[in-house]
Parts: sequence; C-alpha cells; structure tokens
Amino acid sequence: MTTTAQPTARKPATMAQALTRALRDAMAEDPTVHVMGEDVGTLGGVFRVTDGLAAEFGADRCSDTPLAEAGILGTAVGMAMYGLRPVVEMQFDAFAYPAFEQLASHVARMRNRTRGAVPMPLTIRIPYGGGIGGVEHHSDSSEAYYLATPGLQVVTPATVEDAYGLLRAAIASDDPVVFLEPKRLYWSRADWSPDAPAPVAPIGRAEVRRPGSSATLLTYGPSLPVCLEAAEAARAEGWDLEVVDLRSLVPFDDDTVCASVRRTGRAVVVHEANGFGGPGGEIAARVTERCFHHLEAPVLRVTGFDIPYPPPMLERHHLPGVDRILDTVARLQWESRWTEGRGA
Amino acid sequence: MTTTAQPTARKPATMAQALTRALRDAMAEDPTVHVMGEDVGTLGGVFRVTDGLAAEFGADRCSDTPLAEAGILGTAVGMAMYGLRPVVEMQFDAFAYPAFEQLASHVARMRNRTRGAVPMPLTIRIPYGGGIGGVEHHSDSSEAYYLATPGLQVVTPATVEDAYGLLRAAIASDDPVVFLEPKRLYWSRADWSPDAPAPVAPIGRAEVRRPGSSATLLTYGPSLPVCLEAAEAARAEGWDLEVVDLRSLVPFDDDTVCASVRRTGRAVVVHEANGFGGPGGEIAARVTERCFHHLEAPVLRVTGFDIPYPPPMLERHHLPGVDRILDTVARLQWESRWTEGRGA
Amino acid sequence: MTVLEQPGSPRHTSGPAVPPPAWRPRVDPAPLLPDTEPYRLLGTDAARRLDPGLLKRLYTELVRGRRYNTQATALTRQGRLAVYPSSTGQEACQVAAALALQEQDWLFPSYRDTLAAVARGLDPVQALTLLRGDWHTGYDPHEHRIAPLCTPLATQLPHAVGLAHAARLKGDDVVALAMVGDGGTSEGDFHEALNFAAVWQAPVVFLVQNNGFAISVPLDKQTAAPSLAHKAVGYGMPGRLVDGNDAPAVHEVLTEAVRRAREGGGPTLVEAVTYRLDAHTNADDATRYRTEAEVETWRAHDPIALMERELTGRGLLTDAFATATRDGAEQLAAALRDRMHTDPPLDPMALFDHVFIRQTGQLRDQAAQLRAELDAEAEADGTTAATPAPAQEARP
Amino acid sequence: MTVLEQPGSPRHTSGPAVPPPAWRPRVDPAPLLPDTEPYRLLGTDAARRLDPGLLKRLYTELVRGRRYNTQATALTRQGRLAVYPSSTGQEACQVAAALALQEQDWLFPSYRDTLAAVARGLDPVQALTLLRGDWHTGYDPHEHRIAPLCTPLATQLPHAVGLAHAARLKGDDVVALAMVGDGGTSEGDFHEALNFAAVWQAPVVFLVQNNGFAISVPLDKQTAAPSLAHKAVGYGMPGRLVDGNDAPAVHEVLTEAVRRAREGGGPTLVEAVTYRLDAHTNADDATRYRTEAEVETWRAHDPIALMERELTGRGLLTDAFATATRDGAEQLAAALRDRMHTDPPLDPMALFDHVFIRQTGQLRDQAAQLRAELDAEAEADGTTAATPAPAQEARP
Ligand SMILES: Cc1ncc(C[n+]2csc(CCOP(=O)(O)OP(=O)(O)O)c2C)c(N)n1
Ligand SMILES: Cc1ncc(C[n+]2csc(CCOP(=O)(O)OP(=O)(O)O)c2C)c(N)n1
Ligand SMILES: [Mg+2]
Ligand SMILES: [Mg+2]
Repeated sequence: MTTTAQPTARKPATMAQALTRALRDAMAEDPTVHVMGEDVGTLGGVFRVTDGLAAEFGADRCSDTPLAEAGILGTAVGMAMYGLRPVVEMQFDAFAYPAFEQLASHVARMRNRTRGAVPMPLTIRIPYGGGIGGVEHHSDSSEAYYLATPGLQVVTPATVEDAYGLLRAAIASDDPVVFLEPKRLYWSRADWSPDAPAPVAPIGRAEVRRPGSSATLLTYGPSLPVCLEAAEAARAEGWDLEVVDLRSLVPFDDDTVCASVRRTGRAVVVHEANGFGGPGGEIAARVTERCFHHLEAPVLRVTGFDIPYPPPMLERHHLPGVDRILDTVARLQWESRWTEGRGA
Repeated sequence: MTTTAQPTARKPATMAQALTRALRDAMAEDPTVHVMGEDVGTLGGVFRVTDGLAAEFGADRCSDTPLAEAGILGTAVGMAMYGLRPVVEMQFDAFAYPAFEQLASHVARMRNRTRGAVPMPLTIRIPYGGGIGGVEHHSDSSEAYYLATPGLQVVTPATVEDAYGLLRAAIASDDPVVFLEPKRLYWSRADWSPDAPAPVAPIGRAEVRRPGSSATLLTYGPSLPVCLEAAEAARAEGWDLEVVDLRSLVPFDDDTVCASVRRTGRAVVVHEANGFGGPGGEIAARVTERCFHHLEAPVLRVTGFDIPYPPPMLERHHLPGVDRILDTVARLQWESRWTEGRGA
Repeated sequence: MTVLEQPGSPRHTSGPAVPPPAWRPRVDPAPLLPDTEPYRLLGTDAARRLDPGLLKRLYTELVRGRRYNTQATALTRQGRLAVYPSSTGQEACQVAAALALQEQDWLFPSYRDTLAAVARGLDPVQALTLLRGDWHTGYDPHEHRIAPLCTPLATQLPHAVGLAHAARLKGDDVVALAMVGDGGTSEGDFHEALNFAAVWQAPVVFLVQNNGFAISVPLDKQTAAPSLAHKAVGYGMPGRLVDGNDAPAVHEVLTEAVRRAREGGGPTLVEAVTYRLDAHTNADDATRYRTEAEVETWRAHDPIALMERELTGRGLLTDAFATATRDGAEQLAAALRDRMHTDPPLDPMALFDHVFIRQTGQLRDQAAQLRAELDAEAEADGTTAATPAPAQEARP
Repeated sequence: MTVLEQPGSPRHTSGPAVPPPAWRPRVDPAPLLPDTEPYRLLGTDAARRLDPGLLKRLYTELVRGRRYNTQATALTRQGRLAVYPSSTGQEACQVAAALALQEQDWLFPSYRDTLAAVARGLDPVQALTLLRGDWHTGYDPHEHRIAPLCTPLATQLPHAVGLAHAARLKGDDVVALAMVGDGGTSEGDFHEALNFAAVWQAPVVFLVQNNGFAISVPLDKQTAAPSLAHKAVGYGMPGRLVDGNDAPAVHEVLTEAVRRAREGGGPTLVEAVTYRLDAHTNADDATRYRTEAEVETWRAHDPIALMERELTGRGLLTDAFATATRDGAEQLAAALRDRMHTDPPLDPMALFDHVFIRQTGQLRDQAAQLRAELDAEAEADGTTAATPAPAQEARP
C-alpha cells in the first residue's frame, strides 16, 4: 500500500477514544444525530465514551434521560419517526433487557410494518461482555438475542480503527444497528490518526486479521485479541491459524468466511457468549451448509459455558482463553483420530 | 405393549383441553400451584386453556392480574421465593417481551445466584408461533431467546398426550420452564384418556415419531404435523424419512437425535422460527459436531425466512410447508451432486 | 462529646437543621389533581353556549363513526376482516381525539382507534389493512401524521413523547396525542412515557379511554387508584377526568390540553370514562365476564343518544340535517363494503422488501427460493401468469 | 327524530344521564397525598417524647453503619472489594428499614443497601460477597429473610410484592419492605410493582431513598413530580414524605407503614429525602456532576450529627455510651477488616452447580472440560493439590 501524501501522524488511542471521536464527528456533520441515555451528558457516560459531547453540542444533542431503558429506546423510536438519528446508550448489556419489547416489536420491524415509510435510523450502543471484573448483570454477551431478531443489524468492533469506522457506518445507516462495544477492549490501544480516520468500514464485511493455512478461527469483538494470541501460540505446535474478525454478525459475510474455511478446511468459532443457542451455532451451521465437502473436521466451538455469567473471581474460567482454543484446534482431526460422541 | 387391565376409554380431546386438564390436576394435587396472568380467571384465557380453574379453585389460585407482563413474572418470582409454584400465562409470544428482564436476569439465574437457596419452580406458558391468521405481534416464534438464556428449561409439546405430560412435568420441576404452546395445534385432536393420562413425560427426552431410514427430520411443536405429512409424501419419492420430535429444547436430547442421524446419515431441521440465529443453527451445529463422519450431506434447515412475521394473508409463504421440506430433502446429496455455495 | 472521629463523619453543627432546597416540591400538586367527578357539558348550562357548528360536526362524525364500527363488524362476519376491535360506545373519544388536533399534529392510536384515524382523514380501507391481514400498517404514517395502529399495549406512548420532543427540539409547532386503554395504563411503558414527557415538558397529550375492561378484566382488578387521571400528579402533569361519552366535553378537554402543549405548557393526562358496548373483538364472548344489565346501563348513556338529546333540545336536529347525516354515514358504509369486497392484491415477494433498506444477500437468496416455489406452484396449477413481479429493492 | 337505525344504536332515553357507578373514585385521594414538607422528629417537640432506648439503639446502629461504610470503602482501595456503593449519609434510612421489620418479615434491598441487610442481622462478610466477587449472593436469603442485593434497578420491587402476596394467601403474618432509589422510580418495574401491590392490597412497604442522584443524574432530570411520594395516589396507596436523615422519623413512618400492611391495610410508598455523601461507588468521580458546596450543605444535615444533637440535648450521650458505641463500631470494622483480608476459597467447579437442580449432561461435559483444564494448569504449575473437589450435584 503506497500513498504519495504524507500520512497523518498516528498516535496511540484507545477504543473508547475512537468511539467518542466517531460520535463527535457524526454529530458535527449531521445535526439530526442525537445522543441519549443514562449519564451520557454531564458525566460523559460511565465508560466516558460520550465525554465532552454535551459540552460541545449542548444538552439537547447529548442528553441525560430518566432511568428507564424502554423509555429511552421508545422515545428514540419517536424521535427517529420525526427524522432524527438517535444514538442510544444502554449502560450495560443486561440493562438493555427492559427495552427488549421496544427493540423486537418496534425498532426491528418499523420499516417492514410500514412498507418502508418509517425507517429507523437508530444506533443502539451496548457495552457488552465480560473480563472487567463486573458484578452480576454487568458482563452478559447478549448478541444471540439480537441475531435472532430480523430487521436488526448487529455489529461489533474489535479494533480501535473499526470502533470509529463501524460506529460512523452504524449512525449513517438508515436501518437500526445494535452496536456492541466490547467492554474489555475500551482501554485497548492502537496507533490511530483521529484526524484522518480510515474510510468508514462497511457494515456486512468480515476481515481476515491474520492469514493462515491450517485452520480458521472465526471470531469477533472481545475474543479477537485472544484468537490472535492463540494463533501466535499455535505456531509452536506447528499450526498456522487464520483469524477472521466477523465484525458484522448481521448481515453476515458468508463470502469472506467461506473463502477462508474452504482454503483451510477446518474452523473453530470463538466467542464469549454461552455456547448453546449462541451465535456459534448459526455460524458453524451455515459454514457447514456451504463448505461441507471442504471440511476435514466438524466446525467446533469455543464459547462461554452454558451457565449464568460467573462472579468476577471466577470469570477467567468461563471465558475462552488461549489454552481452550488450542485444545479445540487440537481436536480438529489432524490425524483422523476423531472419536465421535465426544462433542464440544 | 400389553396390559392385563382394561384400558381407560380414550376419546377425542384437543391439545387445549389436555393443557387445561394438566393445570387442573396439578392444582388439585398441589395447593402451592397458582395460575396467573391476563384474562386467565373469569374468561378462562383467550385460548380458554385456564377455563374453569377459577371456578374450581377460586380467584386466588387462578387470578386475573393487572395488564403488565414484567409485573406478572416479577411477582411470580416473589411468590416462588415464598414456596409457591406459579404458572404464569403470557397471552401471546410477543407479549412476553416486556417480561424479558425479569426472565433473563432473575428467573433464569435465581438458583445460581443464591447457590441453590432460592429455586424458581416457575412455569411460563407462552402460546407461540403462527398459522392462526393473527395480526402482527401475535405469531412470533420466540424460542431462540429462551434457548440462549442459561438456567431456563424450554419445552414444547406437539401432541395432545405430551401437552398434558410435559405441562405436568414443567409444573413439577424445581427449575423454571418456558413452556411453549403451539397455538395452531390448540385445536388439534387425538384420542386420549384424561382419566388415566400417560405417565408424565420427562423433560429432556426427544421422541422418534416415525421411524425411517433415508434421512432424519428434526423438529418440534407446530412443525411436527407438517414433518409427518412430508414424510408420508416423501414415500412417493422413494425416501423413508425418520421424524424426531425434540419436545425439549433445553435440556437437549443429544442421544436420541444423534442415534437417529448416525443411522440415517442425513438430517434436516425444521422449525417456524426465523433461520438466522434460530434454534436450527444450534441443532445443526451440535449434530455435526457429534456425527460428522456419519453425515452424507450437511445438516440442512427449513425455517421461517429471516423477516418479521408476515401478515396473515401471506403467512403460508413464510411457514415451512411440505413442499419446502421435500425440496430440501432433495438437496441432501442423494447422488453426490451437491454444489457448494448454494446454502439454505 | 461525639463518638465519631472517622474521616467523613461530621462534628456537631450549630444552628437549625435547614432542609436543603431539593426537599421542597418544585410544583404545587393541587392544580395537577383531577376533579373527582368527570367533566360534563351535555345537559348542563354550559352546553347551551356551545357553537352549533361544532355540535353538528361532532354529531356527524359520531354517526359516521358508529356506522363505520357496525360495518366493520359486519365485515368480520363476512370473512372480509380477520378481526375488528370495535369502538362502539367510545365514538365520542375517537372523534374528539381526531378533531382536537391540527393538521401538523400527530396521532398515536392503539389497535382500537381505527375510527380516530379515519376521523382524522385516513382512508377507511387503508385503516383496515392490519385487520384484513394483507399487510401490517396499511398507510404511510407521514401522510396524515398518524402512527401505525399499535398492538403491543402502551408501547406507542413513548413514541409519541419522542416525536413531540423531536419536533420541539426542531422548533416545529407539533403536538402529539397518544391513545391508550385503561388496561394499558398498567404497563411499564405507560409510566416511562409519562415520566419522560413531564421531565422533557414535551408537547404530548395522553388520552386514556377507560372503557371499564381490558378484555375481560374489569377496572378494579387493574387499579386501586381514585381514578386513572390521578396518576398524573405522580409525574408532575395535570390530570383531567372527563365523561368519555360526552363528545363536546372530551373535545373541550383535549383541545385545551393540546393548546397547553402547543404553548409550551407540557403534557396532560386525560382520562375519558366510557364503555365498550361491543365485545373486545368479534372473537370475544363478553357474556363470560359482564352482565347484560351493566351493558344496558351504559346504553342509556350512549354518546350518540346524549348528543341527540342536546341537539333536539336546541332545535338543531332538523329532518334535513338528520337525513343528511344518515345518508353520509350510509355512503361511508357502502363505499367501505364495496371496496372491502374485493380481494386485496397480494405479492408474496414483498415479504423481503423493507426488512432493510437494501436487501441483504441472505434475503435475496431466500427471495429466490420463494420465487422458485411460487413458479413451481403456478406451473402445477397451470397458471403461468401467477408469477409475481420481481422483488424490488426498496427505494433508498 | 333520530338518524340512526342500525342495530346497536340507541334511541333517545329519557331521564337524566346518570353516571354509572364505575365513574366514581372508589377511594378518597386526600388521605393518600403526602405532606409537602418531609416529616421530621429530631429537633421538634415530639422528639422529646421519644423512647430513650429507641434513640440510643438507632444511634448505635447509625454509628456502626457509618463505620461499616468507611471500612468497606477502605477495602476497595486495598483491592479487597471490587466495588462498594456506599450509603454514607443514608444510614438513617438503612437502619430504620432494618429496625422497622419484625423477625418474620422480608427485606428486599438494592445494591446500595448492604447496610440495611447487616443491620437486620446478616453477616457483614456474607453481605459483601457480591461486591468482593467470589460469588453473587453471599447468603441464604431465607436465613434472615433478606432477598439478594439487587442490581437491575427496581426489579426487586415486584418480587417483594409477590412474596408478600404469597404470604398473605397462606395466611402468614409477613410484611415485605422493598428499597429502591430515586432513579429506580423511573423504571417500568417500579410502576408495575406498586400497581400490583395496591390492587392485591399486598402487605408491602416501598421505601424510596431519594438521595438526589442516579449516578450523575439529578432528581430534576428524573422527575417533574411534586415529590416521589406523590406517585402513591396514582396507585391508590398512601404516600409519605420523610426526612431521610432523621432516623427516628424514618423509623416511625416505616414502622407505621409496616403496621398498616400487617393489619391488612395494604401497601404504602415512603419517600425518604436524603443525600449520598460519597460518590456513587468508589469507581465514580462525583466532582463531575456536583459541587463541593452542595455536599457541604448536606454534611450539615448528617444523620449522625442530627442524632447527636438530640441525644446531647436530652443528656443521653454520656461518655460511657459514646465510648461503648465507638468501640462497638470499631470492633465491627476490625472484624470485617480481618475477615476480608484473607482470600476467599474459590471453587471453579461450582460454576456448574446450581444452574439446574440436577446437572444436565451438557453441563456435566462442560464441567469435565474445565476440570481437565484445571488439572493441566495445576500440573504445569507443579501444584497437583490444586485439583478442585468434584462438582457436587445440588441437593434436591
Ligand atoms: C404488551 C401486550 N400484552 C398483552 C396484549 C394482549 N391484549 C390485547 S388487547 C388487551 C386488553 C387491553 O385493554 P385496554 O388497554 O383497556 O384497551 P381496550 O381493549 O379496552 O381498548 C390485551 C391484554 C397486548 N396486545 N400487548
Ligand atoms: C435496569 C438498570 N439500568 C441501569 C443500571 C445501571 N445503574 C446502576 S446504579 C444506577 C443509578 C441508580 O440511581 P438510584 O436509583 O437513584 O439509586 P442510588 O444509586 O442513588 O442509590 C444506574 C443507572 C442498572 N443497575 N439497572
Ligand atoms: Mg379497556
Ligand atoms: Mg439515587
């Protein structure tokens, strides 16, 4: 990749800062963008993602709402009906549940119900996932609920750059986007040039983060760094793992995913969400439907266990880690010694 | 099967009647069983499933609540904490959404949060699915949400006998059960002897409804009759289809399912719920994990499309029907002519 | 001496313990409280001063409304409508809600408020699309500023608040009127919507049609409040109680609330006490939960009868006017009957439009699958012409 | 003449239009309304008549409570607690809630109400399990009849209503007291819980600690109501407003509400006006949203200082009593410190217990997987002894 112009200076930025910048730029460009939620104004959000927005754009553009998630999302629906582009913050994953009816019965369906007359250009930001030592109800990976709701786009960044690009794309989208922010990557850093951010990442495209030839790890959000680490560690075992960052769960990028799996012939899906009924099932099933004859082994899954999210002191045992990923890769029938009936 | 005693007379009963009987028998046997919900008392429920219970057991045992689903489920949680066994009715699938936070954050986790000290012997009855000409929000297949929530058991009867047996088992369970009632089978009939009902069906067991050798249809609830019909029709094409009624989605009966698929070598999952992120993905993935080398073709899915539930006049195009099932069975690589990249 | 010497623990302070400012009520509750008797005009002296034009307008709409209700109910019997939640007995609320609004305002109806939408100008057939079942919302909500008829109870209320709030932020002169039933007031969304409206001082009017029942559940199993209008004070907005069968009274109370909202005075909660004379829907059996005697009491208080008494008393119900009114209502019914007696055009491929603004690849595949099935079906039927038009990409 | 001859349309009826019975308020709203000033005892004549024993008991608990709060906050700095939502400044509410209940009653605390649970008799370390992070609820709720500390706001309120209702159905003498914050009153669950309680006349008391903020959001962005207690009338229950820093006043109001509930009088909503002197939690930076001056105003109204003034005035704050109180509080703190300075025993295999009463096959497989991993880890560390005990089947 060459460019004649001098590249803008890149300096370390956190994912949280990139998200803030995305909100700021979107608000500056488009006066219909309104940020709303609990503590997003004066405080700047409990994760400080909306820091400075109320000061810069006023309390009407970035507003502290009463403490009621259905009310927040429900009023945002009305605001969107009137032509605004609300960006709603749900404070934590499990605290989006009170808004579930508004989400499933209105946000996801309004365009469809009205034959396109009432679009829902809404972005619903939800900090999600574990690994930050949160007490109960603060670490859910709730993406399965959103995947199963037609009419919602579901995206989640895993890099600083994507945090900016995907959030801009989400806000610009004329359809609702559930924007899942991996809490434990908020403070992850990367060199990034906020003044010349990368072109806005299109929703619906996965990205190969590490090319490899032995097997493909399919992952997203908080599990991407873990998978990259696992891929490094796997070299010692003689495996060259490809890592695909799905980024967009809906729409799903079958092309990128299947191209990779057809090439490597083996795949493992990795996510924090519980395994049973989680996104991994859908991903494994569709990859198998499309790539069956290229597969040397069944698509396996490394996921959170099928238990309520554990207390902080035990969460490391629940979360997919490097060892568990490597153990699973080892079960991909490298020597055709697969014993059936011992499923994941 | 032989028995020396004279069998009790069997006469036609509807699934709705079997459910009513199950509630009645449970209430008669156990004074801690309380039925509650919107219109369940005086009216007997909009589907008349609770008909007669208020008259027989009094308004305190079968009570009309205020119109608020979170309140219904939330108060039921408190009642369960005090040792009652509430059986809650949600009037329609989509009207359970307001109770989602209570369900996911409390009902599913209370035992776990309290290390077993506070069990939740709750049954949540939800009429679900389409095919009855209901207007929007009255025909959702919402099971994916419940599957993805650890701590909930999820069952759904497809026969009159199971309606009775599974509901008795659900009420008797010391853990919460989401009991999904296929609306369009409420009026299905079978010969059944209410005075000597079959032994209570254990939760967690699938049932082979039709043995066959060519391929396995994995299905549940409202799609069982459709699959049986498809299996009959398939005979003309030369296929002898096995039909497995899953009955219990959580816990999932891997043994019965895998035994069937290993025998036939081919499987199709059939359900009304939307395909993407629906139960079929989980089922296909776990079957593939466990039976990979027995599979002649990828496990395919016949499901509702990935769209909001259609208006009544168009719903027949959305629902899995016999033709769509047979078309899919035809794609199970009978002559190894499978072309990849053309997934379901 | 004091015992505490930990950091953060206070020493004695002298002087009186003055309650800090946040303790004081910021608003006087008295004017927010509703009267204990529903407000009425018909049959009172004040009614004598009502503009004859308004009375006749209201009456005409009531009669049309009743006729619409009976015709729609008849259509359910003829299989032309899947279901109809009749507002017979509640026409005064329906009509007053529509007439209290100006052109630029928005109406947020529930599933029972088809009539209000029609009285506001919506095409009577489009209003029934949902209940006929050929699509969900049958109209473009922006055309008459009528939100989709809403089925999940009370969920339309926060929408109304958000829309009104957005309009006010934009500086537009728009008021939103949202309708909900007595049962709907028990839902969390009712509470959250009213609270947001009051905190934002959004230009919204909430109209609760208390028709005594939520399907089979009577009001006293729904609430123990003195009245539903008493809920207003808990949000800091005025509550108004009105006889929901007294069309001029409902009209006056709503018009006043709409004016207040328009002038920046914030939201109002109006409870209109009325009665659903028909069953919940044609599918309901009301004899299971109420007596014919109770229904009769309310028939004696029918909104149309009340108006006729007033009009007659003031000599306004001339033969000519009565005939014209009846003929107008009959024409409405006849047109509805005619138009509803043809099958609506159905395009199964439309299922895949409008899920997203642009069809995803996945939906394109599924659309192709359905198209193939339809083609096969048509071929089997020998009706090659049945192939539907290609699914269109939604316009951006 | 009338124009309508359709079926169902009424003819003229004669006689006055009598409002049917359902129109009338069934309860008089007046006694449900709270006073506009918070109820106070300390510093008033009525306080002179208060039982010295009660005053000293309350004082002792307040001092212990403050000390518990400061100690727990210190533990967060030492890394012994993940997080602590302090109730410093709100001890009067915490203590009064605990003392207003009888043995057989139930307390439903929020995450901020650890202190109320401890004042009710819960082991101080068990009370902190959630916040230390070794498990969720650290105690058996049945032991002291204290529901789990609840984090999803307002969701504990319907639980309290259901439990109280169940107890009443069983004929048991049990009252439930549920605690919620000012912010929590905006949630739908607050509304639904209060409504169910009133309709069922359940023996519940709702205590809103209005501490002025929901994290950073001040009360005036949360509600426009005259007071939160004014919400009561909309449910048909009495609302009471009390100075939340006046321990005897809160105690009296709650005791009275508990008595009313116990005697079948139904639920009460109590708003206690107080202030959170500390930040939301140790992780919060309160300077972002409030001034030190505001905090100072409230320090002047500290619940402990108010009590000391009263006790001193009545000559009850003797040196002996003060010393004993301080020592008792210090002992509590020391014990807490000691016990919290050892790492709690952790059993990762416990993750699979208590998901269901009997482990499913699926969970057994997953437990086996984790066990293998732990064994491998232990082997790598050379600590073979680290193998956890086998996962136990939950007792039935
Ligand atoms: C969230 C939700 N729960 C349940 C229902 C089912 N339902 C439809 S109408 C109705 C009764 C509504 O009563 P009310 O609010 O008084 O309005 P009315 O029908 O009397 O106009 C119920 C329970 C629903 N539509 N939405
Ligand atoms: C349903 C839900 N939404 C959001 C949160 C996040 N949250 C935790 S505490 C809090 C503020 C609560 O304020 P208030 O009810 O006044 O209680 P206080 O903290 O002042 O005691 C918020 C927003 C939550 N716990 N639950
Ligand atoms: Mg009603
Ligand atoms: Mg507070």
